Amino acid sequence: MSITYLEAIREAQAKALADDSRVFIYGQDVGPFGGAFKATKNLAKEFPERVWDSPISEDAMVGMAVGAAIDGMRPIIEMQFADFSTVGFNQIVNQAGAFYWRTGVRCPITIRLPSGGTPGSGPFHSQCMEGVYAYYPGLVVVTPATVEDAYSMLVESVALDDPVIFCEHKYLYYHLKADALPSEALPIGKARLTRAGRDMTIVSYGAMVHEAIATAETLQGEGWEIEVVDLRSVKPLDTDAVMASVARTGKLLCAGEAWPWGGVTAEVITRVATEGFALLDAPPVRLNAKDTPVPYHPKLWSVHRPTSETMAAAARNLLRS
Amino acid sequence: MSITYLEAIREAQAKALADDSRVFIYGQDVGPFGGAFKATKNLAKEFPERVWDSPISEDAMVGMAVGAAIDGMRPIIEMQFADFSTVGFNQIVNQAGAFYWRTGVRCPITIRLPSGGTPGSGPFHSQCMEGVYAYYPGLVVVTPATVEDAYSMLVESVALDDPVIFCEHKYLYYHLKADALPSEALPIGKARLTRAGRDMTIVSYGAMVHEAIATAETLQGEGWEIEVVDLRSVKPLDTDAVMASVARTGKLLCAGEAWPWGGVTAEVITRVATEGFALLDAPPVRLNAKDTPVPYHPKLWSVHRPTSETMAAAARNLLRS
Amino acid sequence: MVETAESRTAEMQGRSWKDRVLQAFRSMMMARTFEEKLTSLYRGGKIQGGVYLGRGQEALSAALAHSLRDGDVFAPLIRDTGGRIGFGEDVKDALRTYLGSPLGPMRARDGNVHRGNPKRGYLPMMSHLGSMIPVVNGVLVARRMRGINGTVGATTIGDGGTSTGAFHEGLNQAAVEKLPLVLVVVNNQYAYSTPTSRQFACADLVDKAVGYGVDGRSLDGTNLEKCLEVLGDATERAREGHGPQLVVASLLRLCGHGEHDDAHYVDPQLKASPLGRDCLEVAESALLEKGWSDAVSLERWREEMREHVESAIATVQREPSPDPYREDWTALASRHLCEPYSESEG
Amino acid sequence: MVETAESRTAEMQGRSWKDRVLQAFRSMMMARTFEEKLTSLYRGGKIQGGVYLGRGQEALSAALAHSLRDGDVFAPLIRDTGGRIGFGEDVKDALRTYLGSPLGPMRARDGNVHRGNPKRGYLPMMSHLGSMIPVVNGVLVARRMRGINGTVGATTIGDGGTSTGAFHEGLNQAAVEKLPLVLVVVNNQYAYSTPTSRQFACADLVDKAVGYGVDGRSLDGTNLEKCLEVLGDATERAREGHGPQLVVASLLRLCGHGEHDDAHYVDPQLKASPLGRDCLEVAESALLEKGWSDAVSLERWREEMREHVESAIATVQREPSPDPYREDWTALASRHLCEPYSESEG
Ligand SMILES: Cc1ncc(C[n+]2csc(CCOP(=O)(O)OP(=O)(O)O)c2C)c(N)n1
Ligand SMILES: Cc1ncc(C[n+]2csc(CCOP(=O)(O)OP(=O)(O)O)c2C)c(N)n1
Ligand SMILES: [Mg+2]
Ligand SMILES: [Mg+2]
Repeated sequence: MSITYLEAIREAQAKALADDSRVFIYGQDVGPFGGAFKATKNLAKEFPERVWDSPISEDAMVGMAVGAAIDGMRPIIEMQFADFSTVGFNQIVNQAGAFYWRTGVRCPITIRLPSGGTPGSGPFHSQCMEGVYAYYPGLVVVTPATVEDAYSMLVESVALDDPVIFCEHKYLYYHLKADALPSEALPIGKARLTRAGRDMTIVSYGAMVHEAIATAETLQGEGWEIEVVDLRSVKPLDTDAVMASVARTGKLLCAGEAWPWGGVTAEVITRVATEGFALLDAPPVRLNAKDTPVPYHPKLWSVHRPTSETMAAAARNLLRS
Repeated sequence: MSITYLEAIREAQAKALADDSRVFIYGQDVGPFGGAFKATKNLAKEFPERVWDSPISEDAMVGMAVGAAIDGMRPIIEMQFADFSTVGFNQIVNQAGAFYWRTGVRCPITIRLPSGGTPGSGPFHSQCMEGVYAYYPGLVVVTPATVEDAYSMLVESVALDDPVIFCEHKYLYYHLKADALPSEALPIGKARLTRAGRDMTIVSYGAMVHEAIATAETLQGEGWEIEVVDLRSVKPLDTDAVMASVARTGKLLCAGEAWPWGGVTAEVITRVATEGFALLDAPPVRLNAKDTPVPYHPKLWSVHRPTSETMAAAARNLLRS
Repeated sequence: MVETAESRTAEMQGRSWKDRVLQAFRSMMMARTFEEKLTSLYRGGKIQGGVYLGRGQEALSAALAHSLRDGDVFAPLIRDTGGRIGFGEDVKDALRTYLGSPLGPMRARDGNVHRGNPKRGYLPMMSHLGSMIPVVNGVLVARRMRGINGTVGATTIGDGGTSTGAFHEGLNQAAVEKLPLVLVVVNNQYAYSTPTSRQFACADLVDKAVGYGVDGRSLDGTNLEKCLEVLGDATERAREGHGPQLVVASLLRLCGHGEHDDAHYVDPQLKASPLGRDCLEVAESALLEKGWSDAVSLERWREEMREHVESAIATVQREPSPDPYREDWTALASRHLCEPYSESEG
Repeated sequence: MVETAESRTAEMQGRSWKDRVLQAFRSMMMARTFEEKLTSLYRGGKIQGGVYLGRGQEALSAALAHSLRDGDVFAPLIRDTGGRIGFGEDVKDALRTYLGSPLGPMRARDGNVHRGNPKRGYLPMMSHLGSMIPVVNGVLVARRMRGINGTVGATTIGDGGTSTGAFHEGLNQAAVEKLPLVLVVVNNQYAYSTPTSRQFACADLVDKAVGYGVDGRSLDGTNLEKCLEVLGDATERAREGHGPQLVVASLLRLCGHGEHDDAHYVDPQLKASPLGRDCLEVAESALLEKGWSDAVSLERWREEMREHVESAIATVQREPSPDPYREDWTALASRHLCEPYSESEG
């Protein structure tokens, strides 16, 4: 058997629905059609009345989920693309994010954001919003980079008592396959040491983890041993794991697919600079997308976001410094 | 004569309207009433048909501004509170922010966001959104901290050919007074060395600049000379000015009123750590608000955000390190 | 317009009409009494932040709450003091939220009109207008999924609030899901200073109902008995499965937007018109006229209520203020996922 | 419903009705011809990203564009190929956007349906449904402020798009401002796979008009002449200062949501109903019946159009692809405010 990242997301939802009658799925075309990406394929058939189509009303979708959650349910909301969550932004950050702190009443909702770039997706179907949501108090923001994590972190997200922004990466939907679904998993909040090394740490998340692995492989051919840390969740962010790796290597490259001002890479570097300054043998380096909308043309796109080539170049510079 | 920060905002708009017939103001209650904070007082009378009330439709307010701007006008949009811009978020970040890059057509709009905390304002009338907007390509984000800057930067914002997010701080509206409006000004993009020093740099912006100044004064009494850098604009962010100051002092404390994950303080520290690592004699330190919604009660609020007391404590730690 | 029948409504509730009117009237009176004290507290500088009153809207708001039953859901807005009290809110809890007592339902974290008790079906509003509508929908969906039928969800929105995308998405969602939502549009002629001519262009806001495929009713919001009739009927129709009910009430805000606002912009002609009637006075006259109360009783009630509010104030003012150093600064229920952010401690 | 008059509409435009019909028809035919080629290119893997067609909607879309005049504003949506061509778009520019030529109007930065030319009043859509409505409003406000009268702004939205807050805020804003906006709601029975029963609960989307205080018209979107009549009338009423015009057209999407979608979910009964008629075939039959064209001419036009599209493809396919290393990566017009972000260069 072989299972894709996308199938793992479907399976996680199937499991959540099967295990807990409080779970339901609501979003555009998630019902009989099975979702724009087929992440809810057959679920409406298997769980009638618990998986259904919403109108094109992102704000009301999230608002409704909040109401259901505070009344005891565990909704999963699918945004058709992460980019469209901007029209449900207020309900996400101000209603869902603030509810528990204001009232003491739990608001367990999972909002799935098909995120990140793929060739030809252009300015409005490619965005990374993890850094924006992580800014807000009261939200958990996760960014699975593997098939296994897509599965186990989604199951765990639905079980958490808080709103979770589940940033699933569209580029990984079909590109990534695993042999089987995991039976054990790291919990949300823990980063993974994807690859051990000695000479440098690359911290990354989402689709960039695979560029980081490719970079490490390239550089291995050049005699370097690169450690790769997959953050898995960006809020909370596993500072300890990052610090431990930097303590081993002394060098930090942090790479993300998001735009360059702020976001996850700045947060990681700031934590290391403020709390682990002495661990650094060289200035930390960050690598992000360019500061323009995400371009449509694949040739432009492939230069807009970091790749294993630009990452390797940045890593070589850092290794030499 | 004495003029408040709020009056300076009004005067800047009066000047923009008087100097350029393409300028208009649109927002809730900005017409005859003169705005919830009176920032447009009498302007509807002075400029009939160029200052008028919108429905409670933040999304359409910004969308309309974009349409008018690409057709040659220079709209100013007043949000009643920065917090309400979340419902116009999509038009701001995806329509206005992306328009020029996608089309080559300029989109000169100024969106005024009455930002930041004041006692008793609570979770939905106190927010700082500069870091969220700065993440997005195509937006200029400014955070005036003085009466003079409120005036000159607003005049300049309206004259710029891009969308500007003008984060005016409500706490400064009445608290801050100047003798006169400025005739000269630093341009947007340049930070100001508010106070020269030797022992440490405090980088800040908005209302926190005044906490930084108070901190510097307190610490002067303890024999320290603290340099205060007022960023003025957070995107672009004047890295050179920050770096020059850190080069002089070797120590960096960066303080902001926003929530602690990411945002301006992380961006500043990351720039210094990546580009000015060798300038640092000690690990940089950041100071932000707590990671919860902004509390209503003044006693809670005064502990939620940084103050000159917590800043002085952080500074002393850093000075001793 | 849907037919209403005084007798039917009263019968359904199993109480005499007179009793219902008197009960709602007492909520109105309590709301007015409470708000007058709030104004004094505000003028005396005892309240940090704003005070937003429902003066002139008590009949409508109280009638809505008194049309609800145990287990129903109520999401009031800023001018719903009458409804909050009618829904069973303790005046002390209202005061606690204004005065920032940590013993209040919002524990000094949120203030003034942003209060509620979700466990009791009393939803605490957030500021962004329109955003409570889908939340009410969500509670109703949850109930339906659990097989709980016969619950109604009620919420209000101003004339200004109808211009928000949230209003539209929320009402449309309720219509598509055929939820038992009672949405009361309170056309008090102004949104802060903005007149309705700058807010919408339809002849009457009730004209929106047909475009959502929901029942619509218009209502004179200054008349308590009319409010009870129409809202009683609307809630029962919702309860019986006829989907969302849009009720548009007309009246005038008899105060500033907040107590900081002198409302100088209100058109004197509107004040002089039937819309400008004070619903409390109208209700009192009606009670006297019908012989359902008398001047002495009214005065006694008012006095009792004043005393009740004053004693509540005395209690709440003696309560501790929140201790920021013992405050639990964790925004997540999953405490193990909260990060220390020690850097922000200074 | 507002009275329409064939003769009046034609007269206003100063052209014979027959000429207008033929002109719009040719836009329809060109749209269909172009889209058929697009499908081949898509199947041949020549297009990165999606292809979204307007098959079955050409009559409506072309009629809208042909109801506009020089200086008017047009903000098409994904299924408006007919309108884009009718508004004067060069097929080469459309292809350039699909194929990502840097010589196209979007310079390979944006793609497929996200194209336009704002300087010509042809607004490039962004994806978020409903978000173009207030932008059109803004252009109309700008014109009015500069004293330019008689400009109309036209845009379309799907049945699904009516559920967005943006639709509501945008239409309401236009109504309050009494702008010359022609908003065409294209009810093609589905939003992607979602049927209208999950999208709205009103009997007819035109029922929304009264709630906004705007004129409303219904329309059989499969009939070109009806489309020209009704849209001609709506644009003229807007132009004459009667405020926004809401036109609701019914038809069926005769293709998948995008070319990746087989549309298996479309109800066969709908396909068999009058809604499922192919507007191009209907128009051809009408032309033949009236003797306004004949089979030979139609075939010749089709052939000419095919050749035109093929030669455009040949041209555009020879154009360079964008060079990412010479691309100008600056999102601000104020170049002096762009930061280098040298760290992202790798
Ligand atoms: C989305 C949003 N924008 C702006 C505001 C600021 N605001 C608070 S109350 C108000 C006026 C509301 O008017 P209306 O809905 O008519 O209610 P009323 O105050 O008259 O009861 C405004 C603009 C808000 N709360 N939410
Ligand atoms: C705000 C928003 N949410 C979701 C989407 C994704 N999306 C693109 S087209 C579409 C369906 C649109 O249906 P409809 O409005 O009926 O237009 P049609 O495709 O039928 O022409 C959806 C959901 C979007 N573009 N914008
Ligand atoms: Mg009102
Ligand atoms: Mg459709």
